Amino acid sequence: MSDQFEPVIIGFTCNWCSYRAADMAGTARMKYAPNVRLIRLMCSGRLDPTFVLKALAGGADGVMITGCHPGDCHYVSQNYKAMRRFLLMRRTLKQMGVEPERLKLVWASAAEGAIFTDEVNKFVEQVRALGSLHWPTSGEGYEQMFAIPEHMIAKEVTP
Amino acid sequence: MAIATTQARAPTFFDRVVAATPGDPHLEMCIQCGTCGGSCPSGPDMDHTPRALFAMINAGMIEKVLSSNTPWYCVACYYCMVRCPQQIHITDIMYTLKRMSIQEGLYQKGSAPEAPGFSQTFIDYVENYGRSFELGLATRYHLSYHPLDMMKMAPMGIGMLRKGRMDLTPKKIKGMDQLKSILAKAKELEAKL
Amino acid sequence: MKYGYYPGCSLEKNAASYDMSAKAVARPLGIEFQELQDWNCCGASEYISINRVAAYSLVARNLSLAETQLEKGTDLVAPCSLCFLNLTKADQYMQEDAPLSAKVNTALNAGGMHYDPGSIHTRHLMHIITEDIGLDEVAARVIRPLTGLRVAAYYGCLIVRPGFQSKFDNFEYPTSLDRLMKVCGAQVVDFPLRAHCCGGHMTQISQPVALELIRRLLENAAEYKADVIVTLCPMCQLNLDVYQADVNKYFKTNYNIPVLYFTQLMGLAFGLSAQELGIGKEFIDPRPALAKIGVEVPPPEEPKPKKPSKEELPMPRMPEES
Amino acid sequence: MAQEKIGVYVCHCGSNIAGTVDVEDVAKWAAEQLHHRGVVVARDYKFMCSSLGQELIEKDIKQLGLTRVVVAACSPHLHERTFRTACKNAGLNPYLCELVSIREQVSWVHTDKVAATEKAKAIISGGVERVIWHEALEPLKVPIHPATLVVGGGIAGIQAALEIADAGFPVYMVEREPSIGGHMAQFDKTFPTLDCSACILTPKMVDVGNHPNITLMTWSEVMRVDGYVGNFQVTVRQKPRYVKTELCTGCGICQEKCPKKVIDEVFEAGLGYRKVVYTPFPQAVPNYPVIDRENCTYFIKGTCKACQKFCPTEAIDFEQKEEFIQIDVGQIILATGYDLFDPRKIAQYGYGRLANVFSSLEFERFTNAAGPTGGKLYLRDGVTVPKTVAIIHCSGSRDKNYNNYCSNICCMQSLKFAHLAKEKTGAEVYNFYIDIRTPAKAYDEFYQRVLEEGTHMIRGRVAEVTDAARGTKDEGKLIVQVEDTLIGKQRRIPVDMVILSAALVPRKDHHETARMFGLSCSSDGWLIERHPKLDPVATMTEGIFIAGCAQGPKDIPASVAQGAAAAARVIGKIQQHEIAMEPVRATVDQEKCSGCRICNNLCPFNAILFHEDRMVSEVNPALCQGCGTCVAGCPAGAITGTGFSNEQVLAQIDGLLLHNIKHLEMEAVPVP
Repeated sequence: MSDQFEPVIIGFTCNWCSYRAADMAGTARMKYAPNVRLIRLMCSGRLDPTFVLKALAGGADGVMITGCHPGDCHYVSQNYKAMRRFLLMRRTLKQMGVEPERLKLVWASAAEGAIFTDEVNKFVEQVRALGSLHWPTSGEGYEQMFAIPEHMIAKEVTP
Repeated sequence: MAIATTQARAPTFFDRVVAATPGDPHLEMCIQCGTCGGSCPSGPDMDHTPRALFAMINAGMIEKVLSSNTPWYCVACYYCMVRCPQQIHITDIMYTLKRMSIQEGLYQKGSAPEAPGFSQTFIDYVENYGRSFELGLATRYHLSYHPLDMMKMAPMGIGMLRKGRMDLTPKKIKGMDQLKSILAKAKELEAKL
Repeated sequence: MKYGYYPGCSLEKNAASYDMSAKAVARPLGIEFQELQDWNCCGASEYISINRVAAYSLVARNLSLAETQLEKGTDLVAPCSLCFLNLTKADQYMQEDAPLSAKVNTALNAGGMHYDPGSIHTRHLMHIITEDIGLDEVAARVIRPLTGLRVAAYYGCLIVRPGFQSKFDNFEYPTSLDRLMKVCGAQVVDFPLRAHCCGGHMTQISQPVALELIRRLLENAAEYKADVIVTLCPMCQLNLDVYQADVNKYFKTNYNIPVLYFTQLMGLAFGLSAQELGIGKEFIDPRPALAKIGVEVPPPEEPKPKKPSKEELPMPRMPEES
Repeated sequence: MAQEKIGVYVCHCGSNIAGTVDVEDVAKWAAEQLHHRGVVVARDYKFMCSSLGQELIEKDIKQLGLTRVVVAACSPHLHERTFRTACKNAGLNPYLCELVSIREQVSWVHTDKVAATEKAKAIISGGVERVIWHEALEPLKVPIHPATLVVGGGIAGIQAALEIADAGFPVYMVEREPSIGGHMAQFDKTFPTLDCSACILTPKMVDVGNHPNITLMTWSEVMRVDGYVGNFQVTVRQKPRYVKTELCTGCGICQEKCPKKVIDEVFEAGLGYRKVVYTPFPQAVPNYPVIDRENCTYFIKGTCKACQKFCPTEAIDFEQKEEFIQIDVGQIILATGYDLFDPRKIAQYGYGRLANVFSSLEFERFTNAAGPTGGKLYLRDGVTVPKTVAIIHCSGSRDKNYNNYCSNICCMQSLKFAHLAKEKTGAEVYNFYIDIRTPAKAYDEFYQRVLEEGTHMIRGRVAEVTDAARGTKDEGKLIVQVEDTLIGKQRRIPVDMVILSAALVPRKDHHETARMFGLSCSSDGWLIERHPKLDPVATMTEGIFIAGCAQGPKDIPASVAQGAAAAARVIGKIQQHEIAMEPVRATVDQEKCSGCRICNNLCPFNAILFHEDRMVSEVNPALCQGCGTCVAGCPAGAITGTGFSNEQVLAQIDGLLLHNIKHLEMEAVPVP
């Protein structure tokens, strides 16, 4: 193995489409980078922004959210909610000083193993290029992620 | 080519053809259906149809392939390329085979030994003037390769001159030095096929 | 509308009438051409047969010129189908094939140039007339409709296939030129071999093969009783017009079908004179056909002997001749 | 609560996993490194799904008192049920088992053995963390409505409907056209036996029409589907027929008297005409006509009413309006069929431009004794009998420019055409093929028979069909230009008639169909089955099955088999009266709920009720489908999703990032 940086990426998949796309990629023996570790949710709408922050704060260098194509949601329209949250999350990350390119949203139907594979590979390269994530509040305790920064805590004002 | 893991081996003739063709020619996808050979306007005059040639490339028949007149008889009409059900870049592969045939000197053994002469004569003018020059091209090519046809060609040439459709002298571009250095560098970069 | 203009070698001399007529119809349609300064040959179908990187570099020099000379977003227009093919193909493969693109740019760099693949969109003259200007605009300028003239619209290969950069019309049965000619008032015959090959450079490599390809087209056009074949490529015009006598001789036939550029017929429909459109340089005399629409073509001028000028360059001396 | 006792089981799957992942190392690692997290045993085994593998787990549960099980093997979509059953057999709640996919997600998609082994460890660690937070659950039982909806009245739908109805359960059949019968009703002969299509199909159609358990709704379309397995509410649009079916006797006088003829684009494939008031064909079921409003003179000009004047039973009703009918069903079978590829797209074959180029469906109508020519084969002029016929296989199939798949039926169909053309006209027949595919019972024998009849088989995909003659022998003919690949030469074969064996393509509205029923389509547009080999008629959506060409191109025997298979699945479910569902549901902690009502609008199933009196929201478990959007959206964290709780996912993230060995090593184990 070379010395190049190997990012760790957490991928959230929808049980009905992208998780099956990943299954299909496997069945068809398509190859992708081993940097992605997947979590199965019932729907991309289940994606709680906390999950993303938790993953990034906990040492992941990138997070990939995958869901059904717009209009194809197994639960009617929940993937649109995932998309809204994704856009908000990107903005939030930027404000936190994290490159928004570390978060990616991919639509992949159950038939699109090739697209899944392709997108994973592209994202791994993208995050590899960004380098290791130094979580702003990290240090020893990643649990601090929701702690209020020092300067924001109201100080007692002496009259 | 599709992502597949293959064991390391010396590049075959097939590999070389693919590597020397710009973009991804998809040659490995050929199903030998014959759409190309059926579509080709000069197909009846070719030694082998393009389809047969692809099978021969796969079989590693370098000499037979590179001495075939097939690539030289390609008129670059692109019918085969747009009709190919496997989207193989057939016309581009024909150009690759021409280049390889010149490099290996095999065109002389085949049934179209003088064909590269036309291309070579044409590009000589381009390399010296930056533009093509029809009078020079016609006279020099025919003098070198079809001297007996010169008499037959003469009336056409005179007609072209009379109609004002042919220059007596070539035109030269201003940036000739620049073009020459570009082409010199390019030739240096063109690896052996 | 403003476009970059890449005439190509043919339009300089052998197809000068195409160049003249293109510019003549461009004016009333509000098309403005900015000719590329110091463009070079596109290499036709020959350079690529000899050297790949050099062939792409040759074309890329023109694209690089366009990139520096044209205002950003201006399309480049090539009236010659082969130039059009080469310019679009070079751009496409440079986009697809990164190693090739790198080599071409290294070569360009030797001449102090650079080209970013994807930055120049090249289009055929026919494209801009039908797509950007539109048939309605053309129709509005027709003052002498080509009524009664039976036209075989001949597209040849390279404007329709393989559609590098963008697909223009149906690969197999294009109809845009038919529609354009109809708008000009011509009676367009349903020419089945409209997109078949004119023989290209085969006239130089194997005449029997080329003459057969030309014969098929002439036979088919004659069968449909076409008065004139209309083309949009200098090579097609050359092969069908100049080699028609050879076809007749070789196959003992007597075809006599004039071959004109679509811009020439458009120009006539716009009321322009035959001279302005360069009519009269054809081998097959178009006068009988044009008489049907009341156009008179003055007899061809005998070329005056040319005085050698000071700028004139000597005849080329090639290595094997010295 | 004491620390959980977790067993980790790593499957070799033969060499499928063990070939890429060092499974022994993974098991050893789990036993050592995850011991502090509760892993008391970690084993690897050749095939965990085998009965011996399952026994291994069952034994450990009993002997070691495991409280959680993690199986690292294939995708949970394949064997989750297997291992849950094993747990249940050993007395452990099946939902305390977690599957980790180290085959589809690791060994099959990665090549680097070291990296693959590391990833396998990480995702097992994720599974271990997650399983700690699993809860013992009971499957939800949902009652099944005994009625079934069959969409599409072609042969696959007919077969399915009859099987279910014969088993004694009610069926609604919805068909878009005025009659059932589908494409099969258009054919004359069926390969390879050449038995008459109408003879074998019409009895089945009549059975559907007469069956006491089948409610036939033709000239109707499904507009909306609500609900879920066991309880679907379906809205069907009944288009106005302008004929009172309760009065109509099907005498046909209206059709006789109607003064207007139009080209029949559907049943006659554009080759024949029909009246404006029509039944598509004489054996139509039901045999009531419909009035084609678009073309009816009365609807256009306000006068005519010839049909009404002559109708003996006063059944014509120009005032009829469309109706929307609600039906309740427990399960649905989609048998929506295919469309024929439009061969005009292959411009070089000249269909639509050259008169004597025909599509396969046109040819079927030609040969049909009830067709526009009474079963006689003519050129487009309607009088000349062709002397030479070319049949082009793979027209639009196996071609990346059109459809990148084999349409399955064209080889046999083309051979059938060759036989029929020869039989009807004695013409010379040329079949142009790339490969001949005859892999079913008695198919190759049929090929042999066609060869014996003297059909010319030319191996080569046709380059073009043209009327541009070269020389006198071509005059007035269509020339088929092809490379005869077996001799390596270009040939030009003059013929009178060309038949294009056009590809089968998904229905134009396949995408809307898929959306309405919550299914997905392959990239080609065919509906996707649950498993291509082992579950070919079920779909990802519980309670919805597919049959026939909706799932992919297939011939009549295969369509019938699928129709019957789907029916068997449906009947099996009905007979159980209820169905067990995954207990993945959301619940609101009423203590924490602030009554903000954000979740109310997030739910697409209206499953969240708001109690105005108490100002809290509550999830109706019967309506909740378990997507979890409300869980993610609740600002108070008051909603929990069973099976996919915040704790489970957050713990899994920790596990995947190997915090349990990096950071938690020394710490005490948090216990739920």
